[in-house]
Amino acid sequence: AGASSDSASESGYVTDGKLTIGTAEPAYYPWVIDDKPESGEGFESAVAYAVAGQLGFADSDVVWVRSTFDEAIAPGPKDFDFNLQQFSITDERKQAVDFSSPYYETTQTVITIASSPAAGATSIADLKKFSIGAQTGTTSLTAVEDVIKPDSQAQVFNSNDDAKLALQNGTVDAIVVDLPTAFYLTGAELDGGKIIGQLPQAEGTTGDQFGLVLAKDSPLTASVSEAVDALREDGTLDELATKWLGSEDTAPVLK
Amino acid sequence: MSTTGIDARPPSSIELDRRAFRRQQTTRSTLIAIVSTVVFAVAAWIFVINTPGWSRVQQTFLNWDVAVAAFPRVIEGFWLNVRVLIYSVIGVGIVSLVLATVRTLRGPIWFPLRALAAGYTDLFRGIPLIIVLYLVGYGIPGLGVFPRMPAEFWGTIALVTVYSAYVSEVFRAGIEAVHPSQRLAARSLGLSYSQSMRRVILPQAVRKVTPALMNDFVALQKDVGLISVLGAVDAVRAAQIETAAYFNFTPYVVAGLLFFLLALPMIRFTDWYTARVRRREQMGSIV
Amino acid sequence: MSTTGIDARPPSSIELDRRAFRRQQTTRSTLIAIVSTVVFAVAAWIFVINTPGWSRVQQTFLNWDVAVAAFPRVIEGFWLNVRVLIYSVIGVGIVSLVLATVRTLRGPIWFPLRALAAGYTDLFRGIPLIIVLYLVGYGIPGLGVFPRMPAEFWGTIALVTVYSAYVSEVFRAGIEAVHPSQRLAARSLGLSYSQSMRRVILPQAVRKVTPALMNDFVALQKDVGLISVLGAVDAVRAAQIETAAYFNFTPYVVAGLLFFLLALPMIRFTDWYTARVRRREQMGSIV
Amino acid sequence: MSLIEPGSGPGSGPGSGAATPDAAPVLRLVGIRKSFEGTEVLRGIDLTVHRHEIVALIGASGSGKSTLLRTANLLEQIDDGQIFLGDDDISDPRAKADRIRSRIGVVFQHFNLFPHLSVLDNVTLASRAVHRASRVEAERRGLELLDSIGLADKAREFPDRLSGGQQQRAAIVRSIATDPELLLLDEITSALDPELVGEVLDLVRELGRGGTTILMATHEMAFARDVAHRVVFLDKGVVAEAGPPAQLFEHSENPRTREFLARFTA
Amino acid sequence: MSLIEPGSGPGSGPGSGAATPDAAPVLRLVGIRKSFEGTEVLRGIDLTVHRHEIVALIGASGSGKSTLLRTANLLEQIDDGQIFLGDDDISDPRAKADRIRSRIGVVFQHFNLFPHLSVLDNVTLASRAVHRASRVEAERRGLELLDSIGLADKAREFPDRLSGGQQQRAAIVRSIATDPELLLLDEITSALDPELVGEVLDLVRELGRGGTTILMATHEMAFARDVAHRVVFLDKGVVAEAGPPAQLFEHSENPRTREFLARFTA
Ligand SMILES: Nc1ncnc2c1ncn2[C@@H]1O[C@H](COP(=O)(O)OP(=O)(O)OP(=O)(O)O)[C@@H](O)[C@H]1O
Ligand SMILES: Nc1ncnc2c1ncn2[C@@H]1O[C@H](COP(=O)(O)OP(=O)(O)OP(=O)(O)O)[C@@H](O)[C@H]1O
Ligand SMILES: [Mg+2]
Ligand SMILES: [Mg+2]
Repeated sequence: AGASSDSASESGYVTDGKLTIGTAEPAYYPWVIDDKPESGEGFESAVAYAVAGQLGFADSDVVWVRSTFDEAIAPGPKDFDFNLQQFSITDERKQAVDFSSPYYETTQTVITIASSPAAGATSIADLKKFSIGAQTGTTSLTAVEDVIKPDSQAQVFNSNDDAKLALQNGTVDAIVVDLPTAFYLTGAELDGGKIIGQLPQAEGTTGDQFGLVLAKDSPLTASVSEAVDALREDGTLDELATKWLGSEDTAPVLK
Repeated sequence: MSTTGIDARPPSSIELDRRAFRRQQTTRSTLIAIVSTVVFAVAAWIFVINTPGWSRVQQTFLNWDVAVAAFPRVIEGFWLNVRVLIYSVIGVGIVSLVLATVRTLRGPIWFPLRALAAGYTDLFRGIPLIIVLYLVGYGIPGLGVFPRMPAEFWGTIALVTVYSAYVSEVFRAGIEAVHPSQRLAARSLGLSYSQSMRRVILPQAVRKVTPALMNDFVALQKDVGLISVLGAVDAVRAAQIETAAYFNFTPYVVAGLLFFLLALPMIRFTDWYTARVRRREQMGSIV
Repeated sequence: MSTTGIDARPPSSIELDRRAFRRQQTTRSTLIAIVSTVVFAVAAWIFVINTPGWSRVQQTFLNWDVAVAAFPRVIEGFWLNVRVLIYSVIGVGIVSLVLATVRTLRGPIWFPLRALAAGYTDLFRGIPLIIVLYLVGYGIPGLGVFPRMPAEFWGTIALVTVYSAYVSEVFRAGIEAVHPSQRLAARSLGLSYSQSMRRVILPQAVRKVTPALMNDFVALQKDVGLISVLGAVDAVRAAQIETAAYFNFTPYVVAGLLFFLLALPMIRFTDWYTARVRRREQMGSIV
Repeated sequence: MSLIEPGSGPGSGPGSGAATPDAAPVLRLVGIRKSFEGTEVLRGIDLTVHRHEIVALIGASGSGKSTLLRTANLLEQIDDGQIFLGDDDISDPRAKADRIRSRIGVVFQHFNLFPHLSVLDNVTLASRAVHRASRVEAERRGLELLDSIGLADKAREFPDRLSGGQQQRAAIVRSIATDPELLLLDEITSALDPELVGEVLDLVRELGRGGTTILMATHEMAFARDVAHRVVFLDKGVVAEAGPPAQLFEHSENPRTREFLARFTA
Repeated sequence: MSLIEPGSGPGSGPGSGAATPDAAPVLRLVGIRKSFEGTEVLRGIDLTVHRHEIVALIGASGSGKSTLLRTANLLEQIDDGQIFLGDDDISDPRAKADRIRSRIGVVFQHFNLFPHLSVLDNVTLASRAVHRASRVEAERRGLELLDSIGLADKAREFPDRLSGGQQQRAAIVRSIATDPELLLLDEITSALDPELVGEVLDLVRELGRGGTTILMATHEMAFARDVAHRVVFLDKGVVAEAGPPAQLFEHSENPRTREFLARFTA
């Protein structure tokens, strides 16, 4: 499915002959290593290049742009062909943007630091009395409110960065992030970082599925989804997940 | 329709004719205004509201169902804003008065305090509130010397820090705006510097700066919405959460209207008061 | 040390004695100020700087290495703030003048426009900028009627929207602050309403409101930092990114200082100008 | 101070003496009534000013002098009565107020000059904006006028560089720059230093000699007596007495007039 | 207006006539010099005011009258010379300025009363704050004083409800409420409507009769002539002439005095 021969408007690509991929500013480990998506290092970066390959683009035809989380999933024209920064696929979001089929499935995970009073919590009931933070607009926040249902209002931050700072400086006792981020934050970023456990799925739902975000009704949605499906079927996605995200079942699921 | 004078003599026929003409003119003006408004509304309807884009706008920004759904959360957040506002006003009042007082201290021994107060005022008039919020809200708790406090506490501290600088500057300007002859008159009566300050200058200064203070109050009312960046779920954050849930921007409009309704009485009052002060000044009794 | 008069006659011995005494007093005052400052500094050192908490503060907020590392990114972001500021100032100037002009239009036919302008001014004086930012920055692109624009573009639009309301209100207040007898004098010369507006009232109004305009400019300078919430990598967001990378708040301090340095000349100029206007008024030539 | 040349006023009789009552009326007020918030300030005023005449309006503070002058200039809407300027009923709402005002010159007590314009621009503004005179022509005439009152060297200065007396003289000259048919002066000296009063009154005297028709409210009794052809004493919104100065000041039989004048001869 | 009772002034000679030069000097200025930004405004002034004496300071605008009064009250620091109040050299920087000022009453042209205080509070402020009188005592005396000038019914009003003349009278009464040794008046009538000037000058006249020592700058020549015991003519920062009013106003041989006075007799 080479795009080079089509005109921009017909091809649906932002720039004719190029594949423009959006990600976060900054993008974090383990999704993107060193905030350099061009390197192909990191799970999402690698997935992006794999999808590009499936679509018939050479690595050199990939152009990276940056956007915030909110910006990328708000309705409106986009400056990327697709965007990936751990967007969970939800029905509400589907009204605003298109999603490819999922490239990764994860769960929401509660983490804390050793000095926090929440460090000893072992169940959802234990967590209720603590101040819990999450990033605004994410399924992490939904998980806090629907699964943990803390006694006090959840604290909601513009970004995981702010949530992490709040955890470090003690304004919140624990934060909820997706599992790979949880591994990364507790392993590399937080002094005394500690995973309390994964949150169970709310009834009747699957785990959080990450999808590539495309503009609403993008002509590319079908072909991008096909590409992701192909990668899933040939085992590439699992391979990349194992390589960059490690094994994910080490954290206990909270009851 | 009758004379307004005390002795209600009937107006002359010429005057009656003039009044009839003026009434007719007024009626004409009113008619023109109505017609113009209708024409304008129709034009707006044809060129804006009736377009497909408008229904999209309406759907996105003015969706009644979303407004109803978002309202409980937004109003709950708004209540937090109001509480923060109240504490901030109290804090700003105290800190700015202390600052202003320190700046009026005379005598060389107070020099370092004066300089410190002046420097503080300068600094925080120049730094954006959002930076102070980040510094105070994320930085200070990180020092580990204070017990754990909720985000809105640190937000209040940041607001008080910044607004005290503005307000103490307003007080200072007010002190300088009191006519120098008032100070001279007070000193001529034998009042000391601090007596004339306390009993003559400050009371007048406070009146003079009332409009400016009210303006600052309105600004504070709105900046209270910034505490959301610290993680506090105030009206703005609540609206954001609801917006993310529905992909519909009506919750922001709801929050905006709540802030607007909170600010409106103060804005009206400020305008009225400012106009009154100005009218008095323009009457200009000069003795 | 000599008389300041034109005929430089030598001062009397009494005067020389008085001057010696005053000089001595000045010296004493200076000494007291120095001693007081030193004492104060030492006390501060002992009670604040010398504590273990302080080194923590220093480490967290005033870390030179982090400042150096963060500087390139922050200054690049700051340059975006400056560009947004410039465009915003131009936009606010145009929109607010149009609004103020519309509000001075007379005649019933303009009623809907006047009402619209007045409503606009009221509304956006009451809604927090951050809400307008979210609405404009995330909502309007979602309508799908505008081509894709960068976040800073929408940020500029939001700033212009809100600040035009303030500034047009300032203009209106300025027009009303021109003494009514100026309007009477102009009308008595036979100038029409619009002629006296243009040639007599507006020029004076603009001067009267200069201090208020400058204040609004300073406020705008700082609110430009809020475009960061839209995702534009300005100085604030750059600082945020760097802070997250180091878990050190020095980048915010760097950004804050940049804003402070940008605002300081304007603050100083505003203070100076306001004082000058006040001094002139207090001289009070009344004819 | 050089004389205002004859011809600069609307009439040109040089040094014409007291105007005779049978000269053409310039301003005619008939039964003027005016209330503010239920208080009747003018209670049926009849007053005529003839061509080349100087009429002084005297009366206690609050008697309605300023209000009367403002109604004559249509700055205040009357409640009843009629105002004629020449033959035109200018109190008719159909009359063009701007056109009429440009036929009347006015000087108030305060704030007369426009502070943002040079003295010359002040003087020439009306000619240029209202009468569409060219800038060159307007400035030529403006400089001539300023020269006649010894202010030619201040033409490019801004008003706040002038003394109060100079400002008031410039304001008077501005008001006559467009050859108005009538000049209304409202206590033009009462905000001045006593020393500066003389020069302003001298200018009014000159104008009168030059034939300008003037209606002025004043507290300067000596000046009213010396210069006015007729004095009108306003008391609580009615004309209590009117006549030549000699009669009012020396032989008035009206007890209110005498009481009022007594206050000025302490 | 009822008379200020003898005894309300510091001296008590009721209706004492012109003070004799050999009475005790209350204020003595010796060789006062004062410059503003390089311009010498006072160029060596010698002037003595004796007990119970009223001295009028006349002179053109800018001649330095106000500056002189301000230096006498230590509101302006002099560049040379000496000022004695009674026997104390008050120009000595070691003197306590606040203490000294409380011995001198001052009234300016403008802005005298404190607009945020009632008339009574204005009058009693100094007694209460400086002299530590009890409120009851201060108010009793304040009401007495206000009554003596017919303003007792305005005691609880705020100054902006009073006419200009009433305000100035209240200001004068305020300045004598603490029995100052000397009263300085700086053109206290020049911002007033001409009609209101009389009542203020009447009060000054009463005070003089009551024995208050007064140094006043004024433009009211008639008043200076009638009431002052001595007139001092200031010209460009020096005392050009001084003497009894009759001498200055009628028989002055100083050409500058005559020129100045000529301006007031137009
Ligand atoms: N715009 C106004 N609104 C209400 N009352 C007014 C207004 N203008 C004048 N008055 C009242 O009308 C009365 C007459 O005022 P006016 O200024 O005409 O008197 P005047 O004779 O000019 O007095 P003065 O000698 O003090 O100038 C006064 O009682 C005044 O308070
Ligand atoms: N604070 C000051 N700074 C600079 N110049 C001053 C100051 N005060 C007064 N002067 C100047 O000193 C001169 C004398 O002023 P002063 O007010 O004493 O005159 P005056 O005789 O009271 O005049 P008037 O009759 O107008 O009140 C004037 O030229 C004035 O401009
Ligand atoms: Mg008047
Ligand atoms: Mg003076």
